[in-house]
Amino acid sequence: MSAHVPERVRREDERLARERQKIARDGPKLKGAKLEARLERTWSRPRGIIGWLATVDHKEIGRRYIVTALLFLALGGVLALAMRVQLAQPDSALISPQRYNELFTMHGSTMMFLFAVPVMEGVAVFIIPLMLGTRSTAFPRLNAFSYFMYLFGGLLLWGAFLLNIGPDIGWFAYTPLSGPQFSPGKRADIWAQMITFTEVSALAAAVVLVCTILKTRAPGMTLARMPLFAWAMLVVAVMIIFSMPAVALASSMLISDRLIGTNFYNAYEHGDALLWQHLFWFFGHPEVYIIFLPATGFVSVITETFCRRPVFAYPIVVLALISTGILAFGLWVHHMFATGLPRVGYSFYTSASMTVAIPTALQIFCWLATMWDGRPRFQVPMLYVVGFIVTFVIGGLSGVIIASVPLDLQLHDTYFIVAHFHYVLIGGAVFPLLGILTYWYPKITGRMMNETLGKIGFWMIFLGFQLTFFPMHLAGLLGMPRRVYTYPAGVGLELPNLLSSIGAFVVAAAVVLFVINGLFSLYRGAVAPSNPWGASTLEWAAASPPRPYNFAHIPVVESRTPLWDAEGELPVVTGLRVDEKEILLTTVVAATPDLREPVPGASLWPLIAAIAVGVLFVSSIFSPWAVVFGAIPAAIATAAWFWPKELKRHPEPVIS
Amino acid sequence: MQRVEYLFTALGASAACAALSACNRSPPKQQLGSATVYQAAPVGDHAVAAPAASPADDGNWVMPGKDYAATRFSALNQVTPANVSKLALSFTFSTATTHGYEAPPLVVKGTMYLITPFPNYLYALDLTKPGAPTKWVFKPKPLAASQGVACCDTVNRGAAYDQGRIFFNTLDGQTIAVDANSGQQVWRTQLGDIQKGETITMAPLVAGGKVLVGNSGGEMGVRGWIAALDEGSGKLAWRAYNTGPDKDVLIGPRFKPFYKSDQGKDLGVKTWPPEAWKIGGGTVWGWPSFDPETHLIYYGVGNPGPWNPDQRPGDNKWTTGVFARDVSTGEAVWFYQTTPHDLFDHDDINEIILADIPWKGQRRPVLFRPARAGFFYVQDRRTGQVLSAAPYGYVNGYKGVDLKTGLIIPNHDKDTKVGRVVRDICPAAPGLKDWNPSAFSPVTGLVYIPHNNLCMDFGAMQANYISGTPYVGADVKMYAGPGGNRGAFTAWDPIRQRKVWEIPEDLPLWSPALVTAGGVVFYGTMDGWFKAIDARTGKQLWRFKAGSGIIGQPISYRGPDGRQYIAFVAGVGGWAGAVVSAKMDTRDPTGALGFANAVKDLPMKTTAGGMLYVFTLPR
Amino acid sequence: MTVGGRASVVPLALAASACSYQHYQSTFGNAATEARQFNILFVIFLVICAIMYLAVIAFLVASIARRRRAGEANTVEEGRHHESNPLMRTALISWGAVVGSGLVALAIASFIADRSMASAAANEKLSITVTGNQWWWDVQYNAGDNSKMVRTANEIHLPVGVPVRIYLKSNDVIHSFWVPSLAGKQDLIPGRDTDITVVPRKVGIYRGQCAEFCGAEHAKMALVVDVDSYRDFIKWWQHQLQPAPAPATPLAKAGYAFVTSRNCSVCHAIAGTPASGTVGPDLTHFASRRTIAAGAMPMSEGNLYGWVEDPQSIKPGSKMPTIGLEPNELHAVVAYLETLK
Amino acid sequence: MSSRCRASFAFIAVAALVAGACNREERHSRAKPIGETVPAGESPDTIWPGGTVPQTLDPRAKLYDNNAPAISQGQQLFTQMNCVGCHSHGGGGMGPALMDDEWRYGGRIDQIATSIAEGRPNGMPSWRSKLTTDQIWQLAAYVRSLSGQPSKDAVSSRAEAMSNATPQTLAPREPAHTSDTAEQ
Repeated sequence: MSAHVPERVRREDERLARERQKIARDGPKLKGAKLEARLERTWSRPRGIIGWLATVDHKEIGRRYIVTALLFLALGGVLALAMRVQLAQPDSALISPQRYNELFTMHGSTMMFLFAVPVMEGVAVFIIPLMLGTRSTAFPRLNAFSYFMYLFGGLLLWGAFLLNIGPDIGWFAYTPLSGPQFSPGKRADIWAQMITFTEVSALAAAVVLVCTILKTRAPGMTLARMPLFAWAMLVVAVMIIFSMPAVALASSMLISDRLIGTNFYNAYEHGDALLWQHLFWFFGHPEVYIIFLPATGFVSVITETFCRRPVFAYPIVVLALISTGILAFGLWVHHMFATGLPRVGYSFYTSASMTVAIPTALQIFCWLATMWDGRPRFQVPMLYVVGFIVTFVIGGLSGVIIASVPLDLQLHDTYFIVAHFHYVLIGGAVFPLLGILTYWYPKITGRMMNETLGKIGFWMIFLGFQLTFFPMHLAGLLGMPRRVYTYPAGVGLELPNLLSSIGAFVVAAAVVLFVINGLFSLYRGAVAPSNPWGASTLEWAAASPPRPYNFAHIPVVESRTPLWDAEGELPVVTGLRVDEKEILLTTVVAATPDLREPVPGASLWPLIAAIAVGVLFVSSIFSPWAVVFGAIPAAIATAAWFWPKELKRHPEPVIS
Repeated sequence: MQRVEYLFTALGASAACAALSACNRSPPKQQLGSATVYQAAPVGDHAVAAPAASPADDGNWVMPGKDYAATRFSALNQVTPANVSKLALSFTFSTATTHGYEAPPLVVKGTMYLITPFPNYLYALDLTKPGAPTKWVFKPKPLAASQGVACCDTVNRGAAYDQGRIFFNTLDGQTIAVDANSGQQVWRTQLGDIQKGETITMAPLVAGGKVLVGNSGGEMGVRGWIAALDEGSGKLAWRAYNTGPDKDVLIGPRFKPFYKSDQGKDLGVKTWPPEAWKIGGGTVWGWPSFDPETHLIYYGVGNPGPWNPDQRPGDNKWTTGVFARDVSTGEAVWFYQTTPHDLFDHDDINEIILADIPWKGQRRPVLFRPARAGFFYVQDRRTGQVLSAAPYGYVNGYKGVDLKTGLIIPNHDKDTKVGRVVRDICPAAPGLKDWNPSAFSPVTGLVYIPHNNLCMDFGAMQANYISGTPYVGADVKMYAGPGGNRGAFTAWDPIRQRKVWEIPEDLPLWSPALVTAGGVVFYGTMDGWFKAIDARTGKQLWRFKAGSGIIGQPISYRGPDGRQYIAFVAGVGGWAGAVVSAKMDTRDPTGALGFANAVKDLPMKTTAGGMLYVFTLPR
Repeated sequence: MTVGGRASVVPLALAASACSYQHYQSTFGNAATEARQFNILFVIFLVICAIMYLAVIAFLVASIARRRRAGEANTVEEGRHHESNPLMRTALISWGAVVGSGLVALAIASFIADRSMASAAANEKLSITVTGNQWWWDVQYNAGDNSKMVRTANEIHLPVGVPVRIYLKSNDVIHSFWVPSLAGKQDLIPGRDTDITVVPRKVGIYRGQCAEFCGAEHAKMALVVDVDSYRDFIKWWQHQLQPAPAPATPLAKAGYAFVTSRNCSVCHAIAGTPASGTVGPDLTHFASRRTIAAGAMPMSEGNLYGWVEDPQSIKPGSKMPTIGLEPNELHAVVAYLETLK
Repeated sequence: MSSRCRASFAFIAVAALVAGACNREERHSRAKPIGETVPAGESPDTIWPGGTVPQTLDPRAKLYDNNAPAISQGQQLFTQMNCVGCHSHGGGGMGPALMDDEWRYGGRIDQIATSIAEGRPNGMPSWRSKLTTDQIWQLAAYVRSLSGQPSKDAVSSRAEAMSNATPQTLAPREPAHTSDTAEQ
């Protein structure tokens, strides 16, 4: 470049170069305890309650997500027990129909929107940065905002339930029952607004996960070397981004129908009741895969570690994840086989619903092949994987049965379907979740969970589950529809319902046992080394529980199982600043180091923005003007959140 | 497209709409109030009134239709297009009532009789003295509760004079005969029962020694009938129902309907779901005519109940059709059903003008019917055969009338359905022309039709029957039809079935027409303009602003001093004017069974009233 | 366990818990072509899925119980975690093929069953219109001659062997018409017309229930289907066409006076009397029905007393109000209702 | 009835604390105690000879005033009992308009309930023998919502029918008016 460099620019470059020398960086000059002390001071959050509210540390937000979700799991479980007590015997008048309708609506909504999706996001937000070898997620403040929106959504729903204005229209809220004429008052609006809260939170978390997985992987961790759990969360995040807007649109249209009298779902004014069902299930079916795919990630992680070898046929499993993600968007009409749509159209959805079983079948084969080819050690997480396989495959096969139109016309909206989706959701997602919580418990808390308590808990929940939900297949075949607060005697439904009710209490006991084990181990559990299970992925290279900065130096990855292949010390790359929070961005496919990215510090603005948006959402239930006036504080809060700080330093190209 | 025009007219900016000529799709925007001539008035051979039914004019006005042929033609010719602009007010009289005044004043040998809407006072004014002082007032005192079952304003369509007595009906279903000189009641017969939702609003027809009276209440699930009372004693001679078994409908051996679809046994039961004919409507509240020559009466039958067609599958015989019966025995001679299984509340009670027309070289006795469904029927009055039927305004609810089978051809994408609103049905429920009768001039051979131009959205729903309460089962919203004008006054050539000229009017035309031998046509508008029009050219000659909207029948009579007088009573109301007379709130577009949406601006253009105006030429 | 075998096992269990109105509400009822097609297809799916399941479990048990000497497994301890057993590669491909072909077979079986069900009921001889209301079924038998149409509620009589097409409409929210022993369910959606075709094969009583959540009393919106012989069906139809018999005893006359002049007549219709409300079920032949309040209770005098006296305690939230009848009024009304055979 | 649903909350200990909180959406389905009548009907808007007698609002009014299920049930009864035929959707027709602020016999909920139960001279039918007091009060609650008296949170924005008057949730609120028009 022979162009004459102007004097002023050259002098500026020299000044910057001198300045650059003064920055403290990790590397040969600064390592060991001195480095870790400096990093600790830079990365730990401010003290006190302000710090607690303003933290953007992905580990703290992840922990909060998991604890809040498990709390909602417990609350939803209590509602399930109340429903099972009511259904234990025929013609029972223990709970009034109005109350029972509120119970099953809250049970469904809590489990689907306030437990299943958030707990998966919580675990991912905690583990993914550690598994990818970086110090923080991308957009950490958006991550904090996502948690608060989820929390406020849960408080809105449960607050309304306790104030006796909880929804009573089912977790799916079909119009015109949820419309302005047949759902008086504000019950349905509160449900619809809870959807808006949780959907905004899920979208925010999805954006955080996608950017973290694609841009902040450790150098050398190409897409082909990325752990399967990271692949699963990437597919899930993309699915969230494509499916949530459908339900956002549907619930906003429902609120506008109920608040200002628009006619979206009013058949008289050429609206259509089925518009709701199409939009809702276009989101609904991907939603259940959003809950299931992270669980496949958990199973892959557990199987790899406890069979002491990588999962068999890694590319097949990755392709299976991606194809499941895509196919999930093509089969929502199988929820609507009884609404009188053209029969030929239905047959496309029958074949699509059957095709989506193939990728999952291949994944199951790969896990079994891993067990066949390795030496499986049946500690608690591996037991949950075995429980998952035994249970989920029954649910998958009953799913294939109801994919056929003639069969679904008999089985749709009966307890056969209740059995099916509990098999695939509890069997398919909750069992792996319990396994992964036991597996990552030492990483999150630094203590090991008790093994014997774990085993007892597993067998209780496994057998309790079969006792609860298998009889429901028979109840469905014997003609018991869903969402009925009672059933007549003498139709043959007494025995299956009684068994289900007993089983429900066994499952409840098992969950209580798991919680006791979790709390007990916090203080009495054996202290966990950084890699208690001898696993292969990077999160086990960090301390248990990890320091605020996760890794002293950013590790370099050369294979799919870095910890198993690195003799002695992990190769590392150095040069990140120590005096400022900074992470290394790598290119999407090859994960070659690309940029140093300053990480936004802790701030109260995400919380304030969440409160402003929350006030906007809740008040817009009561008056359309709230949307106008509520937008002002929300705009101010988000503007302040993104207000550009004067850049004391600027990102420089990577030197080495 | 109508919605935009409706909004403009609703704001009362009719001038703005006239300027925006692009805002309609039919022929270029006519200037409101001025006539558009389509072709020259017919010359030479044309229709004449049935001779027996239309005797020479004696200057009196003894029945609403002027004569049995219902021509509403006055043979007086002192008032001509040349001097009509010099008409001056002779005297006025307030009837002290504020509901819709649809009746004509009657004039018999120097006395004028006025029958008012509820509470149905009967006034007698002495025309021989200046200012026409009141001779006597007869107060029938009908039940106040009857106002609760009168669907479309507590109106009365007129009285009738015969052999020294005045016959009229009261809202609570009584027919009363009063001595014309003394005002004393002669006899009174109770015919209707308000607990079943029955009222009587029609003008009785006195013919063949019988007083013919029918009931109203098609919207209340009433079973329709026409009854004949003996003129002298008031005793019931016969009563013919319009639904039910043949013996109730007085169908016997003489009954020979022209078309196959009307032939069959007990069709009044077979074409209804079980029990539905008992609450099936088919009321008679319009204009019967009488042909002394054949001794037959002709009358139209109202709409089937409820408005929701899905609740009464089948042809719903004998509703929305025309009956011909022998006046003395009531035996049915023929019947023609205009709209089988009526979908849009198109009662077929409009006036039936008896005329003779030149047909293939000889005279054929026919009847003219500008029907509510929008077609001008010319039918042979001996057999009911439809000779011709052509739309006299914009119609999209039907495609035409098949002359071979006599059946109206429906337009199936306007079929109403429970659970979904059907939009843009023209004509609307009140039809292309409602009850307000047209006038026929044997001099010009034209029929002068005051009608409206409204379309509607119709949403059917399941109707629940509780006797004494409305049994409708539909939500309706009406609005201006194509062209943006909500009414029109049309001169129609009944032989060539073509418009001669037409005057578009801003508001729907709800007033009957009067035509005089002098070649002048009179009608009133709903915002109170009483207009005189040249019968040949349609040019407006003179107009007078009355105190309230005009829906009453104008008449022309020869006063004791031999001069020609023109008289009418201005009092807005009826179904179209209920927005004013019932003090409705026009923020609800479905008010008054949908009419509120079409005349939101009426309360600003007129107030309620009940004032008689009499004009004559100055000396 | 063949279809027949299983079908006979279950009714024995039902018969054991028999009470007066015990009805047969199970998909094993096999009382119509559609139900039989369902059972055959269900067994095919069950067998193929069971085989697939056993294959998975066998593979699982094999990999759990597998014993190998040290050094032979491809694990990290043995330093061979980057290798994998070549046998597994072929097993994966064959597993994919087996699963794929199994699913294709099931899909084809499903299409065939779907098509044959549609054709079996192509030429229906009888047409019924069922209108769903919040928490009861309004049934109307359509007839060529309109005066032969019959209106009843919560009970459908069908002639055995005759294909019947049931048109489904709704006056308020979405319901779902489902009689498990006869055929699959079909939703009743306001503003949209759906229909279902059934060819009953076996005479008997079959109970159905609303299968789409429709509000407070969704659980007590049931109906009974009576499949009769053709002769009985025609006799039933003729009887339904008769208006209600005039009351004979003085108590029944008092009941008639109350029912036709008080609260009952604004909602219910009784042919031949002034009561013609369409909001509630038609009561012309109420006493000949098997259940009260859309299948909530079997028809008996005790239940009738309980229902007329205080419906809100039996079906809370139902549109039928508790009128607060004086004892003499209650006896009169029940006496009159029992004459409506 | 209400005691049993509070018992049903026993399973959720936390909820029991707040059971009676929000009456706006509680579904009361009260039976009619034998002998109970709609208020006797003396109109508060009248002349009391010898000094004003203090008027107390019927205690049952608060169960229906701002109760969403009662207003929704009233809306359905308003159509099914054919009130729409005469009063349309508040605009009037055969019967007087109910959405304006002019009342012949008083716009308070107990006055409306009396008009429904006893009927009125110029054609308003008497429903005392046809509807239970519970239903009459529900109808009165809905009629009040036509003129914008209850709170916006308790009324429904539209029915599953043809769109008619502006939604009640957007119309301005109106106080209850006395009998203030010329006609009776």
